[in-house]
Amino acid sequence: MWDVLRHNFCSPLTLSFGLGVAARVIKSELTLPRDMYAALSIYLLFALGLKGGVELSQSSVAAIFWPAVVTLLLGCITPVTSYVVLRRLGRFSPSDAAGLAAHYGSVSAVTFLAAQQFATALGEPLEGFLPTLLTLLESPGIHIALAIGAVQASRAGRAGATAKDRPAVERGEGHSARGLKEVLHEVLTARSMILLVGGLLVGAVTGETGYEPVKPFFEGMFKGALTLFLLEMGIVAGSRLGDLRQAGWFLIGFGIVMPILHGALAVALGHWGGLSVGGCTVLAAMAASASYIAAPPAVRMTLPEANPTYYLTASLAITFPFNLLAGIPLYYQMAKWIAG
Amino acid sequence: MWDVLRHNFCSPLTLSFGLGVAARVIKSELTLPRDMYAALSIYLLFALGLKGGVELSQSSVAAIFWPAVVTLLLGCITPVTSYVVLRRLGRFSPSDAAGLAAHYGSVSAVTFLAAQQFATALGEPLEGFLPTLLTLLESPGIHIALAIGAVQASRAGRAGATAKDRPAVERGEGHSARGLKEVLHEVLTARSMILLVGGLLVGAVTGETGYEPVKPFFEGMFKGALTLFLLEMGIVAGSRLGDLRQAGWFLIGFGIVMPILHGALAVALGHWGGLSVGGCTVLAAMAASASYIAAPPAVRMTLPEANPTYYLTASLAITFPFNLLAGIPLYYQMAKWIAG
Amino acid sequence: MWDVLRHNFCSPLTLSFGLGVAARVIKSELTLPRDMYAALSIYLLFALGLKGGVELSQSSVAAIFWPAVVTLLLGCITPVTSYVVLRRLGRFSPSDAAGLAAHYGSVSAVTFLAAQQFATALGEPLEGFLPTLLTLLESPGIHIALAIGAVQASRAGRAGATAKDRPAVERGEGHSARGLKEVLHEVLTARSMILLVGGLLVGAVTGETGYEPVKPFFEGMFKGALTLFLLEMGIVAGSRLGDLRQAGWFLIGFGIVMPILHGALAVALGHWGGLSVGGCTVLAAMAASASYIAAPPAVRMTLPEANPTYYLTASLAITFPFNLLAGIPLYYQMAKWIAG
Amino acid sequence: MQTTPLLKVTVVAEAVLRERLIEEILSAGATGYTSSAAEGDGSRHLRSGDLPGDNVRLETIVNEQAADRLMTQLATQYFPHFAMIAYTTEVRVVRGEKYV
Amino acid sequence: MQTTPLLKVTVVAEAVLRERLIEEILSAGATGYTSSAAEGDGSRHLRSGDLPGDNVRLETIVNEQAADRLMTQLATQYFPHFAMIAYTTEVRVVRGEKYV
Amino acid sequence: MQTTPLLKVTVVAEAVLRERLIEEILSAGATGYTSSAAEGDGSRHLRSGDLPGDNVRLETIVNEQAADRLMTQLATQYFPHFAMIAYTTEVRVVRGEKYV
Ligand SMILES: Nc1ncnc2c1ncn2[C@@H]1O[C@H](COP(=O)(O)O)[C@@H](O)[C@H]1O
Ligand SMILES: Nc1ncnc2c1ncn2[C@@H]1O[C@H](COP(=O)(O)O)[C@@H](O)[C@H]1O
Ligand SMILES: Nc1ncnc2c1ncn2[C@@H]1O[C@H](COP(=O)(O)O)[C@@H](O)[C@H]1O
Ligand code: NA
Ligand code: NA
Ligand code: NA
Repeated sequence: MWDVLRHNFCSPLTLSFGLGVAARVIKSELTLPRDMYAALSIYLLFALGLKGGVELSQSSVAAIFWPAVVTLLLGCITPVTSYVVLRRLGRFSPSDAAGLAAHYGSVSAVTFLAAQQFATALGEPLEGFLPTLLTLLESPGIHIALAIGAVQASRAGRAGATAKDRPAVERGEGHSARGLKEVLHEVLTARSMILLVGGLLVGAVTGETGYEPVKPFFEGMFKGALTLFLLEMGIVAGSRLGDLRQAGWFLIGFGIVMPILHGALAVALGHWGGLSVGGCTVLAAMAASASYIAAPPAVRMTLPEANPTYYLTASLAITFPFNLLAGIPLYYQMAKWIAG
Repeated sequence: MWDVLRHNFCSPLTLSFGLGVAARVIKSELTLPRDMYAALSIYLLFALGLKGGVELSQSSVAAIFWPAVVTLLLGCITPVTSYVVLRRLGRFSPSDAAGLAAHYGSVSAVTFLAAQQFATALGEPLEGFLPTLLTLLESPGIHIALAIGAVQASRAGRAGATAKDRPAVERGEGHSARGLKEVLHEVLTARSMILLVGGLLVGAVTGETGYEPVKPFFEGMFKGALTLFLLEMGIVAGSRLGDLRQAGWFLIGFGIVMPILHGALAVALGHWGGLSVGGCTVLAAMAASASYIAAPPAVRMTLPEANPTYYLTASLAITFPFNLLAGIPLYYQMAKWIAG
Repeated sequence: MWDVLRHNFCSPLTLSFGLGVAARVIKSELTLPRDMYAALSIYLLFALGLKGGVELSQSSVAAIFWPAVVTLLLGCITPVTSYVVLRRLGRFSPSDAAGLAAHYGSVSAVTFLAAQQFATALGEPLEGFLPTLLTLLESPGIHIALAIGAVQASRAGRAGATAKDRPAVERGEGHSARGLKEVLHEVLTARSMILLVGGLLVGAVTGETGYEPVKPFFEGMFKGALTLFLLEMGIVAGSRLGDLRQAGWFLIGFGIVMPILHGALAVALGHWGGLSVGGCTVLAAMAASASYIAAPPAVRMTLPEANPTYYLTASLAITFPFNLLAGIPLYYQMAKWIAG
Repeated sequence: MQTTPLLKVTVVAEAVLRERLIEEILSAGATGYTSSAAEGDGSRHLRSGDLPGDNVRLETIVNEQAADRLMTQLATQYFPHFAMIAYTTEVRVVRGEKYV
Repeated sequence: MQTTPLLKVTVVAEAVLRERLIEEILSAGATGYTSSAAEGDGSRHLRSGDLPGDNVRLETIVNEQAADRLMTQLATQYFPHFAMIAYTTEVRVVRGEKYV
Repeated sequence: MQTTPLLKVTVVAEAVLRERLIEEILSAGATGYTSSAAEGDGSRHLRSGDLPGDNVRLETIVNEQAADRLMTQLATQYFPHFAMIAYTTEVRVVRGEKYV
């Protein structure tokens, strides 16, 4: 375990993330230019999809069926568990709880990538359809959490809450009433979704032969680009450290314990669904991760009463680094333990 | 033929273009950041020039002479045929016809690249000086078309047209009278021209030895970068689909038939000039293609009366995808037929 | 010597720089998009640090000690010699002299890289800790020169100069009094410093094994990216050519002779400190170079009276191209001569 | 030079609202708008999206009634929940008839 | 604080016109200008260049006569053919003498 | 729509001053600011930083006293040495109480 942890700590990915955090802490103005950040994320998502598609074209439907079911199940369970814990134990408002639950019910592609790199570095074989599972896990959690938020807050509204507490969706105003439908469209057509799903399709159709000439670009450069991306993620996470106080102890604990629980559940379900040790590790990392690309704008638009400081700080400054540093190795141990 | 077509359809280039179009059609907000698009095009043009220069340094002047003559000939013929067809058959105004002719008389570098990749993938050897021909074909067509537009519209003006129909060039106003001269300078010093010609020179001087250490960057990454570029081109083309109605059936037909005619002419002339099957294919793709980087700003500035919807839609949403999907394989068949 | 010079002239780096200058001279609008320039410089600095760190992890402290001392010595000497020459011989104002001295006392990372590529291309082995020396040389010169400027101008102030001639630091105003402290923090936390030092640390911790998977990105692409960067540097230098007249003959001479003197001194000290021929060449290029990334904003903020045209033109349009074309080969000859 | 006095409404808001605000602008009766990127900080210190600090600046030139409609809509529907600022400036527009 | 009342002329136009418009601004008598990137939509729904939506926003602070010259030139030479909007705003400028 | 008359102070300056000017804005009493990128040219023809032409545009909506404090500070501390322009515009702000 310690060996695995040390190896993980000394990878360029983790170190670059740490460098980014450190740069913020010493108040450096270092930051990746906006378009470079966007370019890197476009590249990473498309490359991830592309490779996933090429590998998917070699998988049988039978092999994917149960893992896909299990993944969708996780997409339905994790937002609910998150919401309940945040409301009951954390005493968060319905909006805040739903906003956070949307993040924890969805998935962080970079956590997926870190888990993939981690497993590969340890020589664990990975199922070729894992990127497909990633796309399945991205949106259901967001919609379930937002729906819960809408319903709960409307109940609260009927029970006498002021207008400010009710989500826009429920106030029957022209532009807001379309909230959920709009969000559904937006999440499904979001940049990240199109790049991932589109990459999968392109990869699946073009296959090994078509992939060969673009492989040096999309595969050879991948880890280096990911390293630079993690530098920027460290910078962004570092700039949120100051918000940890505002987030409070409960949220810090939630951002660490909830991923462990979701990770454990995913390892169990993944094992039951027939995934390998590496596959279980990656699935657990997905379930344990909190979205910070797809979820924030969706939540901001649909549940504007939810405090963004909570969900941005929790996913970026707590759960992401936790998973990167300790979570992924932990899920790996769990997966090995359950498999053997 | 079907095999070639299918192979072409399943290449990552074509599929990425299709993905871009699809993303627009389902109204995704996906788009490459502006600077990433610019960075990719700078990279592609400079890499194309560089490699062309290295190969040029190994070509003899004798080998290039007739192909160059043939290319310049095409640069003089294609804007005229386009103009005449658009005026006579299409009943377009002189400005609109000249504006479109400037686009079809010039060349699209990405179409060139797609044809190059296509021929290489089929194992056809290509002349090293093809990128040199590309630079020869870029500007003459634009100038000829703009000159025709100026002259014709001035005639129309003298024949009693209203001021709005006359091109600025002819209205004798301070800033506009310089129109053509300015445009000549602008086209020759345009980003794409400098990068292509500059790359050619750098490549020719530095040669194989100098090229070796930068080859992984400029050659290894080329196809991958082109794939991402085509994704963005698909997005831009997709956002022009709605303008197809405004463009009308004649223009749609023109955008498909004219390239075939120009392509056939180029195959014949290229064969006569001594080009290989691959070389003829690429020359035909160049002649058949319509510029959408160099021509639009030149036309917009010199012939502001020309409706940009016509020329942008025709080159981007009709001719480019036609060439990418069907045109290039067709020119290849023609080249094989004439060669054999 | 001529062979080395010719080889240097025909490298893609030098030629790309020349292309950039030429593009400006013929008034092309070609320029790299801002974010692409920033992205390239982030990549280059981080990659340089990373590789340096990996190599540093294999160097002994003993091997670095004297070279480090020698480097810091150069960092203290070069700003003073520059200042004295500019004041005494050039009759520059204290502020202008100090501003220029800050640039010549610091170092240009791209000149370092060009020297490194030059030596590698000639097969000269290089010490792994050279990037470490680069970071040591970056900041002392800036602070020494700015301190000299502050002190000198305050003296001038007491001797009856008008407020406009005195540096802000000395006027005791709230925001300016913090000048030097602010600048110290800024230089140490500047983008370039964090990337270099951070890269060194990441590389040193991760070592060969961690570096392996990101090597294709950070090492394979390095020279190509540097080529594009030099294209932009040529464009920027070219746009400063018009300011050469304003700079005057003295400054042109200074921008050539001072680097030669500093280079010679560095060769001597480097040889004495135990550096190889390649190491001496690179150290000389560093000492001879003038900063144009770290120094300009620091000088602008602390010595606003110093005319930016002087220091930007001298470092970018005189000293950088001189070093690139002739300086580096010259320092190499000196190093060979002193070694043999 | 003959110009028309009109109002310019400027809105600086979280970038996530861009599309919605453009809809509001057009449905208030504007014939066009200009948008650009901005950063900023205010009383709420909060921003959304994947990168912090992201704002959008929207400007539209309209007559007084459209300005009023737009500002009212913003004040009631957006101000309570989102980080934003909105104000009008008097401008004199060339060919102002176009924008009424 | 002593300030000078001047006019700010704002022009938002197709990016392809940038260099020409800067020339017009300077030849109308302005001592400087500020330019930034913008996007937008208006009555013409048309844009040029390789990417759609590209506009440029130019602002210059000038006295009334220069503003009038500039606006007249824009109205006659550019408005008929190009997508653009132009308007003036009254501003009070620090050290305004510089810009007259 | 009830609006409050306030002043908008616009500063366009060398980008290197960005952080310092934001400090000045806040210490003059502003509750917020909006910043965006700009290019430009003026009497000084000089710019700093690694790329030429870099400017920053800062805008803040404040009451008259804060505007005066800010402009005075700019005029005395920055104008002598740096390339910049500063001016005020009268605006009417939604929920203007926030910014006073
Ligand atoms: N006083 C102000 N002057 C200029 N812009 C402001 C001001 N206050 C807020 N803003 C802008 O409006 C956005 C949202 O402000 P707020 O709703 O106060 O958090 C900020 O990010 C700024 O861009
Ligand atoms: N009413 C308006 N308010 C603000 N900007 C406008 C307006 N109308 C047009 N514009 C800007 O001017 C450009 C050209 O407009 P037009 O000539 O009407 O197509 C648009 O792309 C917008 O950036
Ligand atoms: N008359 C003007 N109108 C608009 N912006 C100006 C004007 N003069 C200067 N500027 C802006 O202020 C910056 C500095 O000007 P200056 O201090 O005159 O060199 C320039 O880069 C422009 O962005
Ligand atoms: Na999750
Ligand atoms: Na053509
Ligand atoms: Na130096």
